[in-house]
Amino acid sequence: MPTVSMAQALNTALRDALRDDERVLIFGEDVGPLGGVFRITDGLTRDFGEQRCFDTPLAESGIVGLAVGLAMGGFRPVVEMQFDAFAYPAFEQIASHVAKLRNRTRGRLALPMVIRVPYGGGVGGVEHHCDSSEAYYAHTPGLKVVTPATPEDAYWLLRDAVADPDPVVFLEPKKLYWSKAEAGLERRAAAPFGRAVVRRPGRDATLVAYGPAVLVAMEAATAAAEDGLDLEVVDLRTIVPFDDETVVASVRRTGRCVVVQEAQGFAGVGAEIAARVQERCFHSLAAPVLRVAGFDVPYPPPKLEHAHLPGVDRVLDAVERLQFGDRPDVRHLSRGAA
Amino acid sequence: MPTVSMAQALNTALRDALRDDERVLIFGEDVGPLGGVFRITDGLTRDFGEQRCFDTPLAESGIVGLAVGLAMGGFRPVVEMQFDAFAYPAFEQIASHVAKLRNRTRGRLALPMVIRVPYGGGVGGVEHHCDSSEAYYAHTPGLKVVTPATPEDAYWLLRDAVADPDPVVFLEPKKLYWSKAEAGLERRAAAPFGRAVVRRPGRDATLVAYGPAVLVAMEAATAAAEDGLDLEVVDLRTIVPFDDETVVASVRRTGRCVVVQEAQGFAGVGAEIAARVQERCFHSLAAPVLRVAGFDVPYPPPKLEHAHLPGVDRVLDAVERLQFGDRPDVRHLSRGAA
Amino acid sequence: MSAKTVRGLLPSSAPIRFVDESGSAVKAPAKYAAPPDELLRAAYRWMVVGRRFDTQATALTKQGRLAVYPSSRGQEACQVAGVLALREQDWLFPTYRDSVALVARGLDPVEVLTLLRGDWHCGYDPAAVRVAPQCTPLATQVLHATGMAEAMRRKGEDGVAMAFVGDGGTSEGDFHEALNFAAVFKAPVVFFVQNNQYAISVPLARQSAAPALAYKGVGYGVRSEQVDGNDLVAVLSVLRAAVEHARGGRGPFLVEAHTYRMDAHTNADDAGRYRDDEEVRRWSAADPVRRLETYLRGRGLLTGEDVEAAGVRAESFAADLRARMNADTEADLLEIFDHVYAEPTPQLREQRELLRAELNAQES
Amino acid sequence: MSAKTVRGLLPSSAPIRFVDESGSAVKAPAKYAAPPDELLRAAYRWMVVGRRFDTQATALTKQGRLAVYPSSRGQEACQVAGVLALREQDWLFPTYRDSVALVARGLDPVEVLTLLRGDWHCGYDPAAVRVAPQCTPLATQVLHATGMAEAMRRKGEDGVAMAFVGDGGTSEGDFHEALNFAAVFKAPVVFFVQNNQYAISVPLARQSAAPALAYKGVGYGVRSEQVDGNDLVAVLSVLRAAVEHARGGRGPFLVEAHTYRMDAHTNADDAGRYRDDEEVRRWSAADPVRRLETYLRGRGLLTGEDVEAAGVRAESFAADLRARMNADTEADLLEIFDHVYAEPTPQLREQRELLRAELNAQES
Ligand SMILES: Cc1ncc(C[n+]2csc(CCOP(=O)(O)OP(=O)(O)O)c2C)c(N)n1
Ligand SMILES: Cc1ncc(C[n+]2csc(CCOP(=O)(O)OP(=O)(O)O)c2C)c(N)n1
Ligand SMILES: [Mg+2]
Ligand SMILES: [Mg+2]
Repeated sequence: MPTVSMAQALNTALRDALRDDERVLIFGEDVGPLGGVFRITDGLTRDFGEQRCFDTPLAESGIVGLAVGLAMGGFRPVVEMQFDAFAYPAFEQIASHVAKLRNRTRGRLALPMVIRVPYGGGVGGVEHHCDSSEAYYAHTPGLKVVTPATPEDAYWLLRDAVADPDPVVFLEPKKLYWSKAEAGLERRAAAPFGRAVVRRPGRDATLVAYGPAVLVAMEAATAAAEDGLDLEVVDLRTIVPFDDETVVASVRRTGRCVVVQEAQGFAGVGAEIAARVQERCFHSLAAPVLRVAGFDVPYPPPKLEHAHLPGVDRVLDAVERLQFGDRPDVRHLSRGAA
Repeated sequence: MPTVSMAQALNTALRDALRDDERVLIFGEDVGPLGGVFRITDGLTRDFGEQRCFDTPLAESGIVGLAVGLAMGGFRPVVEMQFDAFAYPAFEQIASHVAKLRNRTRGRLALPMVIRVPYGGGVGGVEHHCDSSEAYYAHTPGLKVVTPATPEDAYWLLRDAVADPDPVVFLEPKKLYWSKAEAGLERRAAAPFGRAVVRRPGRDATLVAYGPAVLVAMEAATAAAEDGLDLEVVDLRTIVPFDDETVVASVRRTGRCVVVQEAQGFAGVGAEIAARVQERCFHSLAAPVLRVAGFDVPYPPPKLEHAHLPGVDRVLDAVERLQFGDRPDVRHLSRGAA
Repeated sequence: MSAKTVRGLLPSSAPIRFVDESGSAVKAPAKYAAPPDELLRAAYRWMVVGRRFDTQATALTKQGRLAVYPSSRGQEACQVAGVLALREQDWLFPTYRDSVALVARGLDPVEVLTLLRGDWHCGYDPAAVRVAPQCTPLATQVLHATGMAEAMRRKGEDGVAMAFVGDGGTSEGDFHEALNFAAVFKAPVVFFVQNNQYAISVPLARQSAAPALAYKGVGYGVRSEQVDGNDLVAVLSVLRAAVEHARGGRGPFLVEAHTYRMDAHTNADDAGRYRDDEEVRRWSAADPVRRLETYLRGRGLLTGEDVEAAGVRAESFAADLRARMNADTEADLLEIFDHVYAEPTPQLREQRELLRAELNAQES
Repeated sequence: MSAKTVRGLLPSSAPIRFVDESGSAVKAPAKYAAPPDELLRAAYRWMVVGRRFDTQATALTKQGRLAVYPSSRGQEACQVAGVLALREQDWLFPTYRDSVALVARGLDPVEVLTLLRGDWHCGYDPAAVRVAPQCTPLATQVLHATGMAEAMRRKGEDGVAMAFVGDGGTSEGDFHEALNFAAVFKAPVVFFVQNNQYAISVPLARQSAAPALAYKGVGYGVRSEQVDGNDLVAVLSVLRAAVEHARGGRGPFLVEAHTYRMDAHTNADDAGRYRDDEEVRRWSAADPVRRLETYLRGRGLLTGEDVEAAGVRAESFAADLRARMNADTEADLLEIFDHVYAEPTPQLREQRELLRAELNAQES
């Protein structure tokens, strides 16, 4: 299998979607000749023409509202919001129309469209460029909310999103754009849309993560393994729909759970996960479900973001608080940092 | 003590705020001569003049953005968003500016302003008029989020909000506007801003609620009492800041908890409450923290909203699932409906 | 760009008129053609039906049959002309106030009132009738119309989209973004502003300081016009020109119609709080239905019999509507889960089961 | 409203110019007064400093001292004129691209670059210098400027607010809402559009089909003008007129300056992907600094010595900036909790303790 970056995988997915379905249109700010500020649409205007991939005037509500009309007219728009916080001007269009059109027409009008949002931090971005906005969308019924953690998932989940009959908010973890991995983009091995996957099996506790936090969870699991602690890592992949089955099965097995997210914690997706897990796994739990999240502060700037971002140490600290008193086989974690 | 409706209490609070602080300005759509579509600003233009309470052009981002500038210029704007869903056009101004200005100026610029939002359902409103949008704000660091459940709290919390040095999103439960209760508006007996209150003490389980759900929780507690079940009801009053102390003390005492909210459940404030409670009270809990919430659907219209709104029965069903097996003193709930 | 180009975009300095308030013909600029007589007669009939529909809907609201009703009494010339200017392949993007337009488009009035009746969907199949669901979040639909127009353009169809929007709605950012997108893409869309002088309680003077709302077009390079909105002949003539401009590939067109909302904002509103009867009386004199009737009679295009027949037709339309609206409908509560997504998520399936169990328990 | 009123709002059909590209004076409309000579000389000195500041900031970025830098090279006439048209009591609402304006306002350049340096706040005290934090979410600041202008008007102060915004920014809904609010409230605000022909990669022709962006004013009843943005004399003259118009209680004013962004959007951008060198070369010929220099020399207002002195001053300005930017700063990580609210919430206090414990653990 070839090694590709997530950015390349996304570009290939858009390319293949344009090739396979002439109803697909790609537009937004700077997605044309420039190829997007992250180059995710690189070469698409050149190769598919301006009719298929084009720049719009600078107005996010306009972009999403135009997409609604184009979708009603039979197209499948895939729009890019340049950064997380710059999707906020489109919030009314997203919450009041994109999410609701199918419902308010009794299913007569579908709204197959994808809103791509580069999101999250860890890239040294200045203010307003690093928000984790997934909770706003996940809390809005009628939207599907997806966020890949690997190049392979990036490809297949984006293909799925474009083919989906419902609107999908597709959140791309900026800090993983340039992360590379082997990825089968030709024949699908990736799990279906809507399913979480166990990225790393383990016996002692479950780390539930999505998007940029998956990498952190994986690193934490590797570090913990050195201390003889066997952590399972579940990658949600789609936040909506939520895969209770996979998460619950894991936690019932391990009896312990830490949720990891980059977004500020209060009323975030991690709260939902923690709430669901304890509702469904209460009698299997040896300790409360803990959350490791960004702090409840505006996303900090380059110089300070490392303090904010949940890192391996913060995850391991939480794991340590999982009350392994009943498990003499689990050694106390000893990390350089602690 | 006089009996007043929540609408009257709010009107009086605005009136008294205008009287006591000449920096207070009230504006928005139809808040002038009309007195607002819910008449919360009734008579204010007449009594305080157009300079203090006035109509703006019809643009919510404009209203909030104008308020930011006026607050920077020394005023204390209190703006009204006509309905919950009609605050969405202002989402960028709220999330990127209102919430962040203090932080991005290192505390040099405060932003004392109040965004009043009539919210929630139960009033037979047509589409887009009944959203429960508290989670969007509560998840945004930098905002305070308040929602009263009684006329007395409506008065004092709104006075507090106007006097607060930080921006406050003040969510007014529409269906409680005309609910009346005795209220001391002259001398403060209400709890301080930031504190939850125990609306009804009880031994067997805690219902945590806020805004419109408090009434439902109270009714459920009354109904349960007939079955010999003694439920405690905690009213959050302010969602941000969150009063962990009161909530945790209650659940540690009762050992059981149901969270009640009207908003769609997924990634809502109720998820945060459930997550916090189990994090902090795990070893006191005899059962998982359960949630009773609106369904994850666009808010339904008049004919169907009763099916969606968490009512007494749904709350009692949840209470029944609190695994009272260890408590032979608690009788099985028997309700007409079940 | 040349001064000439700019002039070509600007509206006339006064609203276009074909018929004055007394029903007499006045001279209109040559660039606007008088609509065919047969169309004017059809417009008259629809206006009479529309007015009757509107008063019937208001009455049904008082009887508790509608959750709310925003009347368009006084705006019938706009509502009917907007629709008659379109062809079947064209799309209409109405607001909550445009029920009369939907009726004139031939939609079943019961379907038109589905949402206002308290149901959760728009009632009709938008694609079948090429009418978007009536839109409440202000000005949002103006962008959808632009998108639809752009869709038709891209597919090589010759359809036009017409977006209705109110004077208040023009203040929203979405209005601005829609005009700009439409102009840049040369989308075949007509923006039709029904300036009825009020946004709920807020009068035009507090909404805008523009010489007229039609002057907003030039800032986008959008050709614009203003018209007497109570003169059916003028509105229809200008909208027909606007639609043909758009259909001809010459880009969007903005039309402002000066009209008046005779009733309160909705049945729930109390207009006495913000405007005086004198103003309402003044506008009564400009009534669009009577004006068209006088004009057509004067030109011999309408007889006393025609007028009577129109009235009879309107009455039976209203009677039918009344009867059907008074029949109670059954709503399937469980259907609230069915159209959130194409397939319900596992979470929605669970919630559906919860509600089903509750309903079963209630029944037993 | 009369045709005359409309004409009074519209901009000149071509951009106002006082000095052509060769540096020679051309005839400008009489309504715009030539700025005082001393002000022009000061403007020249600031433009030289501004240009040097800009190239220095770009260099610092390459050395990793700034997180990102959006250059305004080529736009110095706009940046400096915008500031010199204001008095001390006036407020400035800049975008991310307006660092040179802030320098010309007399702010410490190190403070100006605080945010771009990777810190979490704007560096200076906005109220002390009457400059809002540089704004990134496009056009949002235009509303803040309107609110501030309205605040000053209500307090009976004679201050004016000036909002800088780009050509791309004019497409956002907030731009529209701000112009409308300002016009309705007659707020003393000047909207200053630096049309530098690009919004990142998107050229003006894809941004707007308007005859010129200045034509947007009439739709709000806002007096408007367009000006050659590389002619300092013209920009300063028109902005001074605009500011006095606003200060005089006659409401807002919109000025579009036609200029050019000589560098890429930021250091991270690759302009070669969307524009050709030929275009850049063409605009080099219109360089605003050289143009003003030639003009002032021609009028005997600037000597070779003056030019040299300005250069020396700019160099020492840059050297000082370089030295201070190369000094590492210590950031207090725990401060991220301190300014979210006036008092941290219990939740933030808990989180602060968590981070403090982590930091202590790391140290030990
Ligand atoms: C975004 C948004 N804000 C506020 C409202 C509430 N609202 C409904 S109608 C209305 C007035 C609209 O006035 P106008 O556009 O002139 O249309 P009219 O009702 O006069 O037909 C308002 C403020 C809304 N529906 N949507
Ligand atoms: C609301 C919003 N959307 C998108 C962006 C990303 N963005 C930053 S600068 C820019 C282009 C702005 O162009 P223009 O207004 O012409 O200003 P210029 O950069 O040319 O000075 C874009 C799209 C943003 N900052 N804010
Ligand atoms: Mg109106
Ligand atoms: Mg630009």
